[in-house]
Amino acid sequence: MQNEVQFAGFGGQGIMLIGKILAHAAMEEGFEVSWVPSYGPEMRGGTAYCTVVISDQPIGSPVIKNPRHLVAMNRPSLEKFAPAVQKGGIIFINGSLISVNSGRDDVDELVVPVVEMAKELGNVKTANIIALAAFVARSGVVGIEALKGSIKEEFAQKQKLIPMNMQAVDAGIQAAKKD
Amino acid sequence: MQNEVQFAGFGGQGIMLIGKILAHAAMEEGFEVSWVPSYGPEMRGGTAYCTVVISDQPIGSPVIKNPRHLVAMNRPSLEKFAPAVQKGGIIFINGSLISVNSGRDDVDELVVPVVEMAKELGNVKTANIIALAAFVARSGVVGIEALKGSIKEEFAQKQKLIPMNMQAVDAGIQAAKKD
Amino acid sequence: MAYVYSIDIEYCKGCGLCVTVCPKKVLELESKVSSKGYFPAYRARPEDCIYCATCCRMCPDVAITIAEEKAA
Amino acid sequence: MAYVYSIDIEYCKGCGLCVTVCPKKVLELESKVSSKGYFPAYRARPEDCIYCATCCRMCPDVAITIAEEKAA
Amino acid sequence: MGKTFARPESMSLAVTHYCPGCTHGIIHRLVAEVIDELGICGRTVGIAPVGCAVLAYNYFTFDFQEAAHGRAPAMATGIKRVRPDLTVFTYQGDGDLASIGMGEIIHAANRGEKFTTIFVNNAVYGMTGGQMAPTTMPGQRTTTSPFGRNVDDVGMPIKVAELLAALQTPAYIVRQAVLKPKYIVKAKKAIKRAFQYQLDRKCFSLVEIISTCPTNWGVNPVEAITWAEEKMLPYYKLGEYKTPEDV
Amino acid sequence: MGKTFARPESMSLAVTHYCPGCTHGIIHRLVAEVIDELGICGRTVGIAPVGCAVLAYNYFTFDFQEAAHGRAPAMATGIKRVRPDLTVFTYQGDGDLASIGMGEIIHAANRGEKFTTIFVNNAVYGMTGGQMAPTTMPGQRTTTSPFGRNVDDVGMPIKVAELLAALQTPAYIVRQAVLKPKYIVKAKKAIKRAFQYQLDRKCFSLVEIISTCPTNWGVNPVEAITWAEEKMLPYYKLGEYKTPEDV
Amino acid sequence: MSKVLMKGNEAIGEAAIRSGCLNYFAYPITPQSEVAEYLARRMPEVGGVFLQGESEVAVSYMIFGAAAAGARVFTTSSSPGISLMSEGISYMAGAQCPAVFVNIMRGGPGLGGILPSQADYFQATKSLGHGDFRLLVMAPASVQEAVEMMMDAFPLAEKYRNPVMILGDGLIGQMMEPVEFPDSKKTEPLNNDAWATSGLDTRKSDTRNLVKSLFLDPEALNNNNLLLKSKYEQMKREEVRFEAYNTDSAYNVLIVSYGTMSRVCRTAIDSMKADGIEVGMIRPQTLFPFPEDQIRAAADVTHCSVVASIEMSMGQMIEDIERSVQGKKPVKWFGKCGGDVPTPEEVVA
Amino acid sequence: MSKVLMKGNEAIGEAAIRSGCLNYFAYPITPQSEVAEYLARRMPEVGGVFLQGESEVAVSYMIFGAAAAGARVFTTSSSPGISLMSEGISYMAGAQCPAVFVNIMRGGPGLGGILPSQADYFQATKSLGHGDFRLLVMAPASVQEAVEMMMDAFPLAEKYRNPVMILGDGLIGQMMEPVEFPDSKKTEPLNNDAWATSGLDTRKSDTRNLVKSLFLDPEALNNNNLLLKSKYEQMKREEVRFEAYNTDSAYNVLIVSYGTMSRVCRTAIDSMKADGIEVGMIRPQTLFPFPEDQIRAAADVTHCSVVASIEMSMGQMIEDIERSVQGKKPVKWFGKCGGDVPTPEEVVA
Ligand SMILES: Cc1ncc(C[n+]2csc(CCOP(=O)(O)OP(=O)(O)O)c2C)c(N)n1
Ligand SMILES: Cc1ncc(C[n+]2csc(CCOP(=O)(O)OP(=O)(O)O)c2C)c(N)n1
Ligand code: SF4
Ligand code: SF4
Ligand code: SF4
Ligand code: SF4
Ligand code: SF4
Ligand code: SF4
Ligand SMILES: [Mg+2]
Ligand SMILES: [Mg+2]
Repeated sequence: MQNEVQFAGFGGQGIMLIGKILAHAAMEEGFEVSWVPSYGPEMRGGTAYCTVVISDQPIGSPVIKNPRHLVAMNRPSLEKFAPAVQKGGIIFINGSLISVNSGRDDVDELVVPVVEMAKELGNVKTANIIALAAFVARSGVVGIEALKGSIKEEFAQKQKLIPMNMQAVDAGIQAAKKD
Repeated sequence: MQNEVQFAGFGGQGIMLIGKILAHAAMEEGFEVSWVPSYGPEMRGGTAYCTVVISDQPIGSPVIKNPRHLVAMNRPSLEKFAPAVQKGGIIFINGSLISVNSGRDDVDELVVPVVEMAKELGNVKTANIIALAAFVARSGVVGIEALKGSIKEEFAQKQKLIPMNMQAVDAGIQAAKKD
Repeated sequence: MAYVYSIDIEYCKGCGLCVTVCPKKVLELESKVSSKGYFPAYRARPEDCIYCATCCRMCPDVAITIAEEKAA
Repeated sequence: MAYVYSIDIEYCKGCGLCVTVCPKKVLELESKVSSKGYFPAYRARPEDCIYCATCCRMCPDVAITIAEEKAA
Repeated sequence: MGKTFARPESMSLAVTHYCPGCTHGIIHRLVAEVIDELGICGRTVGIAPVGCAVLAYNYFTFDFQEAAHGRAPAMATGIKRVRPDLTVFTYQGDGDLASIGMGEIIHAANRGEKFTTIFVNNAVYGMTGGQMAPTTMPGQRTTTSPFGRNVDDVGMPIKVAELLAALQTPAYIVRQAVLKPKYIVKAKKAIKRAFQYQLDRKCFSLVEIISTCPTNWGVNPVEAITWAEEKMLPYYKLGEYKTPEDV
Repeated sequence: MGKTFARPESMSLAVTHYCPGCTHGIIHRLVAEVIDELGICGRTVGIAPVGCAVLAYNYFTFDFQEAAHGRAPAMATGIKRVRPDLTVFTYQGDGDLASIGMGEIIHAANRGEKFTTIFVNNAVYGMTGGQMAPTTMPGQRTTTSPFGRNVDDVGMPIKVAELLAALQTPAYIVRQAVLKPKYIVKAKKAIKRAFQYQLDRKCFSLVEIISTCPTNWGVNPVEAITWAEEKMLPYYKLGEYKTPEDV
Repeated sequence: MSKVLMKGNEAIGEAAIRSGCLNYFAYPITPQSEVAEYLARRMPEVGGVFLQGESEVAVSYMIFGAAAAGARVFTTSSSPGISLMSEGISYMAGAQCPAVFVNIMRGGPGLGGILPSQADYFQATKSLGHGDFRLLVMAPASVQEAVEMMMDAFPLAEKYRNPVMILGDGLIGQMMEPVEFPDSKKTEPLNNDAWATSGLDTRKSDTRNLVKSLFLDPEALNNNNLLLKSKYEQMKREEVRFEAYNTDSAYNVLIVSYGTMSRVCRTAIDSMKADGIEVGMIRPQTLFPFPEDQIRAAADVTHCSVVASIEMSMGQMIEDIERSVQGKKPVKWFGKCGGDVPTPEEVVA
Repeated sequence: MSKVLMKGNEAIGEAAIRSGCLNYFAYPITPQSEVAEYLARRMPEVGGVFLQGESEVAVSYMIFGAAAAGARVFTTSSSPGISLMSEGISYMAGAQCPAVFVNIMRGGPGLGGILPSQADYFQATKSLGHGDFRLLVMAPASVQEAVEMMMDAFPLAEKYRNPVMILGDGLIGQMMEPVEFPDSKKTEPLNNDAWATSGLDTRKSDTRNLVKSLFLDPEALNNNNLLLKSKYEQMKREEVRFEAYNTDSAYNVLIVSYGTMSRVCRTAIDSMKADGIEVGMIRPQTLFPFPEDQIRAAADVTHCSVVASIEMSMGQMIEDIERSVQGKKPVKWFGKCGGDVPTPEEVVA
């Protein structure tokens, strides 16, 4: 079994970080993982993409043309990647910035207004964690406990931020249920 | 028919120049020629060698292990190259600086005290031309007229030196006859 | 003489440098993000503007222009 | 104190620099070429030598040495 | 008394790839204005560096070459020697000019090559993600000086204008800034003078420009201006370091 | 009062390959004397350049590396960073240091690398047959400036000591000569001081030495000395340009 | 040891430290600058040396100087930066100095692009500089393999007194994967008293050491070259590494591919197998020495009708494959060279 | 025109002028410094440009700048200097700029020696720098041929908008032989209005020109590489040059050799013929493109039992011969690599 998740948005939205957290959680669950960033001059242009591959077998190609799932944090990303998602996959849409949907009827679309939710939690910066949690809750690519563990490890140097992020995880899980 | 002449001595003796003059004369006579210098750090060490190949055919290897003739202007050069000279070749020895002979009995040895002769002519610097002329006269690898023409061309920018060098040629020819 | 002042939203990246240099405190940044992800500048108090072009000179993206109003 | 002055023919290249710096004009170059092709320096007037080592200091080839004479 | 203001003609209509508030854009505009004012767009060749300005050619309308990292002065030399009638300028960052390209700029300046260098000193390697530059300030944190530049270990920041002014060949060497409109006006004057010396076939000319890199300094554009004014200007003093008339 | 004089121990017994009257030999001897006097032969690593001194290692008795043309300062940096306990010096000609190796010497000096450079300025490329160097005098004929160095075309000779002294990092930078015994004495003092700064782990040190190349100047050794004194010394002024205490 | 999730570039830096190399000199260049950024923090922690050089040319000589003084040392760069090191690498090979050079390749020629590429194959395997010499070149296909090759690289460099190159594409540096640093691969530098310029006082031998590549005497230079040649022949005998995939099937096509590209091929092979098409693969792990015999043997079986060189370049490794196959089977090339890694779908096609 | 006796290096300089190239930038290095010394006098006479750059790195970019501005331009150097130009040459190939680079090879690796060598074969033919590109490489065997190849090099560089290399050994530069400068080879530079940065005012087109090798978009970079590849394929079709010697005999051995080495082989072949032994030779005049088909054909005849690569290197061209011969005949190497040119006697042995 292999899962591929494409994360996409613009710089500053914490795209690379949530990809890494997911990869880390999957690794802790014993899976093989690869986290592949896009890098380069886009940095300056403002886009940020990464792909996470999770598998119970050694991973062949880390370069994925048709990912199973997509987490789209802004509109250009949704437009760019939605058509490539595999049938039956999940497309997560950041409802706060994206007013359209994927136009696909063969996927599971999950729209969450993460920016507003993050603001409610008191820190706009947790929007990415809400998105990740919602996606994980819906897809089950990793368990919630592994996800939380991975987030805690990521913020190990900034203990203060952990409770807030745990709240964000819970908010994400709730949102995934609601939609 | 191919003739190869090895010229050897130390820096400042005008070795490269007489090799070039010979090559030029041969070219003017319609031969194929190659003039191959040794170059490199020996320069600083003080040795100077060059090889002239003269042929009526396109010249194959310009690198000669066993030259037909040798013009040795100092003792180390004689010792280094004499054993390699082809049987029946000419070994010219600068008698002013070399008190021994080649130790070969299968070659034509020609010893000329060119430095003293040049002093007599009033210019020590013509010793090399005397040596060349003597060698040419003895070997006949090129004609004397061609040799003279080539020397004149070499000194075209320094006309004043030409008469002196013509005298040197004559002196060389005489010496070749004498020895 | 009348002037036409404009900030081109295609160029403005919301850096805020124009805001800080305007001698008349005319400029502010939008509070809503543009589709490019920026909060562009705008003249919050155009009536105070003296068309000194200080903001233009400072703008790294040549987003601000001031033209003479053409007689209609 | 007595000194032993020597110019090593193996090292001397006949550059003449020692000749020019000797305050007592002690040194000259040989008129005969060595087997290496040089005209080495020698003390033409050793009696004038004050063993100041100026020549040694100038010699680029460390050809000149001055030692104290050993009691026999 | 109002003023009009429009995009210079030598500047293209492209939106730059520079980060918000990055002063590269201001410097580009000044160069374009000067080229317009001198009317030399049709005989100018620009040389883009390797650095954030690697795509500079997209923002101008005249001929351009793209150099390798640090080698723009050698390229400019090549052009000027075979085409002295062209106006040539290099546009270089501090990593480009003062680190890998130190040999090339010194020798071009010393030969008195008749081109102009616009030298953008933002105290960091912008393009590659904020590594330490030869111009990074003492104590400044960068990705390769994570504990701050330690001058005991890697020396003091290089003052390029002063260094080049120490050469004997006549040249026009000046340092300006683009941190505020008052500096920008002076910077433009310096750029114009630099090009004028070239047009007069007089000498090599270089304008060092104190600049910002909000992204890699980890501050917002407005804070970046303040930091540059407070930290950089006292060390990198503005002014003319050499004019060809000096000698 | 007489003096004794003997070959220094750090110097090998080999006959050098240098031309008669070439001052490289004098400088070699001074370095060896200083190393003997400081008693550091066993922990010294020399770096030979590419130039006439390429075989310098044959004339010393301690460890040596051979650099590529111009890169000795980078090699020295490599050694000193991994083995700060070693004493390291580079021995470089003017083509090597001031032309191809300009970037390396400036950056090593600016980082304050704790090694010593012996810089032999003979105003020409000796090894390769007398081409123009950055230090060639105005009007001086060389094989690549056959009509004399034209400063309008290729600029003024580079004054390396002055240029390096313009950097901000503390250093010991001095210029001496070996044209006569009186200069030689001072040159040796400078070399010793340079090594001492290194032993004290204080700073980078460089001794520029005005030297001769009779062969490529086309004069005899004695004339070469006169030419250097008359033509070079007025331009390349002897003296200390910087000491670490200055700053 | 448990696994950690690390970016290839950082894992490469850590692997060097774990294998006992505490000296690093480098110049930033995408896509490998993270090695320097990682080591700028890490080296002070372990008492090692970190220095950002002023250029790649200078860095190559810092490496040379440090290696010649007897230190374990390495650098990392990417394509244009490696070109600038070519003179220095040639000097090191000529002077027989060990060190490790990592090239995280990007698109070329020229400034090219910064995305993954394998277009420096020729440079790495044939001629990183002038003169007759070779590098031992290893090509990792995963972050874990990059770590292991790094840790092996130092003792290999010392065994042969020759530079070793790790040749990865941009993805190897940029990708994060779980890694382990095997303690068993930690090694001690070989005793180098016999040749390193470590200062007479600090070693047992009392003859001075000289590190150089100049041999003015033609005989001596020829001998040095023969000595180098004999080392490369020894590498060919002792250091060939490769991995075979699906070669126990009755494959009709034999793929030769390395690095990230070979992983794409593996996925393609799996998917073709699912469709009933058998394709075998030899993945060279050392590019020099090249697994010539193994490829020839694998091509020479009757069920194999064609050999395919699949590279992120315009066809470089194909020349070594052609040499290896000796005309026994046709050799075809498939590749891309702009920074996009060809997808398994494209490989299949 | 009558013949003049000239040193190879001087003849190379003069040939450039005679073929219409009046721009030269270089840095001195043995054994080719005489080119610069000659042109330092000659260029002012013909109103050309002579500049001694501060280093080979800088020179390569002076060449790049001048070529990109539309000028005919060339440089000369020797092995280590060529290594330093490798980044620049890669940039020029990527940006499609024509120019001529002459490498008068000396012994390597490293500082090596200054005597003749052919050890930069790989570098010249496979990878003078990073990325996928090739130089058109011509290898003269006499001073006259050096002159002719120089004169052909400029139009070829312009035809392909690609750097061309003349690869000679130290002897080609140092030797004096009679030469003629054929007027027929004088050419005019191709019109380059379409791409050269010559200033908008001075050309007909009114779109600005941009010379660059950066293609951030992977598709664009791939396309640039495909374009380059197509040029190299065209060279393979149109530019192969070689000379066959004694191949009408029933040779048992086929020698492949180039440059000065091939002349030594010719003498050896003659002397063996005198002894009744027939040996044939193919002398590649272009090393890239390599006369693959011709060598294969010559090896494939029944009377030929072995192919010998005779090089002044430790075995580089042999790899191209092996590829060409495709296993049809065994390929052996003979060479020397210290600066001594092997003598005919050694070749025979
Ligand atoms: C030979 C080479 N080395 C390194 C690089 C990577 N590189 C690209 S830009 C850059 C630094 C640019 O910094 P700077 O010149 O200060 O320009 P800025 O981005 O700050 O404007 C580096 C190191 C390269 N492209 N080529
Ligand atoms: C990369 C490279 N370029 C050029 C050369 C050729 N070369 C050898 S020595 C030298 C110049 C030496 O001049 P300088 O440094 O002044 O030393 P000198 O011989 O005068 O003492 C040159 C250009 C080389 N060996 N390597
Ligand atoms: S023109 Fe002057 S007053 Fe008006 S907004 Fe700009 S800076 Fe302010
Ligand atoms: S300075 Fe320009 S880009 Fe910045 S906010 Fe103002 S208008 Fe926008
Ligand atoms: S200075 Fe030395 S080498 Fe020169 S002549 Fe005197 S002793 Fe001989
Ligand atoms: S020791 Fe003094 S006096 Fe004696 S020869 Fe030497 S310089 Fe002259
Ligand atoms: S990284 Fe820095 S220099 Fe580069 S565009 Fe952004 S702000 Fe400007
Ligand atoms: S060429 Fe000049 S520098 Fe070299 S050894 Fe001779 S005199 Fe000395
Ligand atoms: Mg910068
Ligand atoms: Mg010199």
